[in-house]
Amino acid sequence: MRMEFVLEIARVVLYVVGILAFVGFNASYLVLLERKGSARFQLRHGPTEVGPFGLIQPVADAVKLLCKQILIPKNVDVILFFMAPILVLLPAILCMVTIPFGATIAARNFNLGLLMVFAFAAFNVFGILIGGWASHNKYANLAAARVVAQNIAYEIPTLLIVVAVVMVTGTFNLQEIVAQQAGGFWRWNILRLDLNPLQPVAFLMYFICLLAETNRAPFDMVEAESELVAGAYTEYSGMTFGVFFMAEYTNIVLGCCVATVLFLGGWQCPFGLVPGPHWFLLKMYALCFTVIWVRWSFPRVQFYNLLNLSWKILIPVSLANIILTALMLKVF
Amino acid sequence: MRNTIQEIISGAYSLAVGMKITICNLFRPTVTLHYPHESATMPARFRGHVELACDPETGKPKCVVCMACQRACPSGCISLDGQKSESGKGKVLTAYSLDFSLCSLCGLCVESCKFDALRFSKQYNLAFTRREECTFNLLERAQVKK
Amino acid sequence: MSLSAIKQKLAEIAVRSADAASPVPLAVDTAHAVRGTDLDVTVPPERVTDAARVLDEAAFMLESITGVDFIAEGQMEVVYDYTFTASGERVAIRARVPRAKPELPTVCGIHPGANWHERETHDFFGIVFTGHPDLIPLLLPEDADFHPLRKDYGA
Amino acid sequence: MSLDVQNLDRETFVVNLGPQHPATHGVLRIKLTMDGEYIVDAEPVLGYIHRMHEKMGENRSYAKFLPNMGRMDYVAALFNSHGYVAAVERLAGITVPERAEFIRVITCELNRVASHLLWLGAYLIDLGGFTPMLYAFDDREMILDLLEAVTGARLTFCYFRFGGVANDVDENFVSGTRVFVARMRSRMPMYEAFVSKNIIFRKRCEGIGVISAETCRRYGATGPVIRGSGVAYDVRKAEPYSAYPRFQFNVAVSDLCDNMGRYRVRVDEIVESLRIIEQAIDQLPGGPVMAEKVPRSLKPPKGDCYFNVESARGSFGVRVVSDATENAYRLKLRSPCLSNLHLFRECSRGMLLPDALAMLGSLDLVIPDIDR
Repeated sequence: MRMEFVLEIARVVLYVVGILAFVGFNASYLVLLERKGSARFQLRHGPTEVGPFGLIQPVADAVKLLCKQILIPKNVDVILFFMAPILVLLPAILCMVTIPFGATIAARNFNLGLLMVFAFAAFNVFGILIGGWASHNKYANLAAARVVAQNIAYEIPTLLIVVAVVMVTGTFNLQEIVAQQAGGFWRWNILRLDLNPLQPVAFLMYFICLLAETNRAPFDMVEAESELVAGAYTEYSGMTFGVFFMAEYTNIVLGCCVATVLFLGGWQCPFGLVPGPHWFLLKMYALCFTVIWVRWSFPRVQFYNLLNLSWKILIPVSLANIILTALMLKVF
Repeated sequence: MRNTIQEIISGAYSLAVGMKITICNLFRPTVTLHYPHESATMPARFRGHVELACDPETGKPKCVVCMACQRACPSGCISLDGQKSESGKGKVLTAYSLDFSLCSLCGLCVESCKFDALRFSKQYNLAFTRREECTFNLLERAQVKK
Repeated sequence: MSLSAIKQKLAEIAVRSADAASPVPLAVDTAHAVRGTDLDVTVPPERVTDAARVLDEAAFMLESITGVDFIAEGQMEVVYDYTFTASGERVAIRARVPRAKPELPTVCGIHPGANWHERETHDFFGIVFTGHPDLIPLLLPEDADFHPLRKDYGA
Repeated sequence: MSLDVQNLDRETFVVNLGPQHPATHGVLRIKLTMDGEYIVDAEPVLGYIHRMHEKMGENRSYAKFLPNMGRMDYVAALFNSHGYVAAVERLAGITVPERAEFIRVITCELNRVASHLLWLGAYLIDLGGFTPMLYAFDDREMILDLLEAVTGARLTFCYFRFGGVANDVDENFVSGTRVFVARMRSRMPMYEAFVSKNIIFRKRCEGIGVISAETCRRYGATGPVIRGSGVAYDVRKAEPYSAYPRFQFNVAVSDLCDNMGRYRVRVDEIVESLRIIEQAIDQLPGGPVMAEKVPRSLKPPKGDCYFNVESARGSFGVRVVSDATENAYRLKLRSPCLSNLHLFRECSRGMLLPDALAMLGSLDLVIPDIDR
């Protein structure tokens, strides 16, 4: 009994540290990947000076951000101002708890894991709204208002797509969803055309929603630097901005993790070799790279086209997707 | 309805083409110079700040103190001084200072010089921490270079 | 409207020469290659709006307004440069105002684009365009009370 | 998407866009009165980088003013030099040798391509796309290298002189230009696929920022702005100057009147400029590049004259008034950007902020050119 208790404590500590390290590592090294990637997309070098190939650049960045003064503008609602970055980052970290990195590697194996992810993921919009509002800056206010409209618009198709997947899998348990996709890439949900011929389209739509939900270019209304200076982050400096930045990348990682679990078979091997966490990470980082790739390929969409895309295209198609899935389930 | 579908498909295609272009560029060699490790070679006519050209035989500046450059300078950044040469013929340059903080690198001074005594240096990455450092003593520079 | 028709209309507006015996209007045909304009008309300052209206009806475009300070003559000249976008003909309208009281009516109502040009000319020369909706400094600081392009302004 | 600003009874607020806003490309300030994201009124406030070039032109000799002309529209510095030099030449009656005119045309057109490429990149940044700018800069770099080898500078060229050009071009320049023309031609399909056809870009340009031809005329807007509204007004054709009448080229026009129209005009203009460069290189005559007997201190006869050139941004005009002394009596510089920006206030009413900024970008403003 006592031994079990100690083991459980050790397990919890291990996972807390592990997840925090994972989040911190990803946030810093995805920034590096973004900088390096964007540089290579644009025929430049990117950071090269700190460490070999600039590999220690994230450390330098972190030190710089930590050393910077945190400016608090006049008329700012200080409590909300500082609460906002934490409110954005924390839910994203919390969601990591349920992600199954491998058959046995998951902090908690919930039955309602998927539900929890989306419940917490919806929080980040509060953070940005509060941050933008508390900043007492017109650009930040405009950006905050945009972000709320954008997140509401994209929450709906995301959930509709996920519902269709859940109808196929019949469970909210992420570990189980992965387990069902064993046996090769044709068993992955993205290619289960026998269950629903629209599945690849659903994945694509999920990916678009992922970009919009994480406020990534071409849907980066929250920053929109050529329109709103730095949007909701305009007044944030030093590490407060750093936390927003971390949150952005953590959200991307989370979104990609969920996409991997739901559509790409999680830690399963595509062609019957040894499954394991390496497959999960490979798929997840491939998705992250695609997110970066998309960002450096396109201009930003207009705000109303962004909403049009959601309300006029994504939502109707995802509804059709649900109906089709239901029909297929009923018929076959 | 049909137009919308057509637009979605053609739009998605255009986005795919865009992504293809960027991914192709990912594997191309970079076009930028890796600055502190490599630096660009300046073309022969590059207009840097001016420097005095010396006679290859005597090693002395070719300048005859005709003041044409001082007159030609739109910003008034050139000041020079000379004294009668010992042989009694012509003048010898004793001081030539260029206030680089005023210089607009237009090159009118070099153009005005009939004796090829001025030329452009190839230095392009000049930086100073104090204003006084912007005033170059070109005579000294010419001697140091030699 | 052909250039000769415009010339005729502008000639009616133009300043008559001082020679009382033969009051010839001061509308000058100039060679484009030599002076850059096809027609150069001096009008009385109060009639610049009439000239502007004639050119506006002919679909000319107002390119710029500028002043020249002729301090020796105690006058300032305001030059309006027009161009015709279809064929590239140019007309310059000039008006001379006394330096002591440099005032002439605005052409903003006819060419909205004149707004900034007139503000600029007011900045630099202190020429007042009466009836201008918003004659505040454009390029100079908003509290500027000097007119740098006047010849008696010490640089 | 637009708002009826006439019948507005709601609360509005004021936003100071600039002078350090990323979309204003320098130090332009626009006082926006907004209702939500709709613009009720946009009043540009100018003069942050005003240097009074016109006064400088009056208190120094004609030759000493030459470097200033690279500092007005620094993105397309050669056009300003060309306008000024040609105006003084016209007044002083100097004939420029044929070779010099050809070199002027070649370098100017290279500069136009460079300027349009810079615009293309900057415009995409306005729209939130970063990568096309670097591709455009890659191409522009080649032009700058060519021009640097000839003029000695990369931005503030100061290359034209009264009666010709400062120094002759060599064989390297000729062959390098040929290589560049070929390369640029091969790059155009990439830009078309990457930028013009991109659905997001099209959505941001098509039907957005409509400026009618009549508005252009009333405000004196020229260059790609008026040509993007369907008026084929190009100074190179309307008042042929320099060696332009010798070459075959079309005036790029688009009657779309929107951002896309202006974009198309500029892209088509790059192609036309390449045509001109190619012809000029092929026909480049020999001979001197400076007119003989141009006095060192130029004193044009008393009088005034006007000269305008087609700069990359529109019609750039110079009015020189001479009193037969060493210095100009009056020098008026007509900048195309001033008039192009002027119509922004009228046209942006009722637009959404991002659309208005997209339109602002499509006007291709260079603030030092406006403020002079």
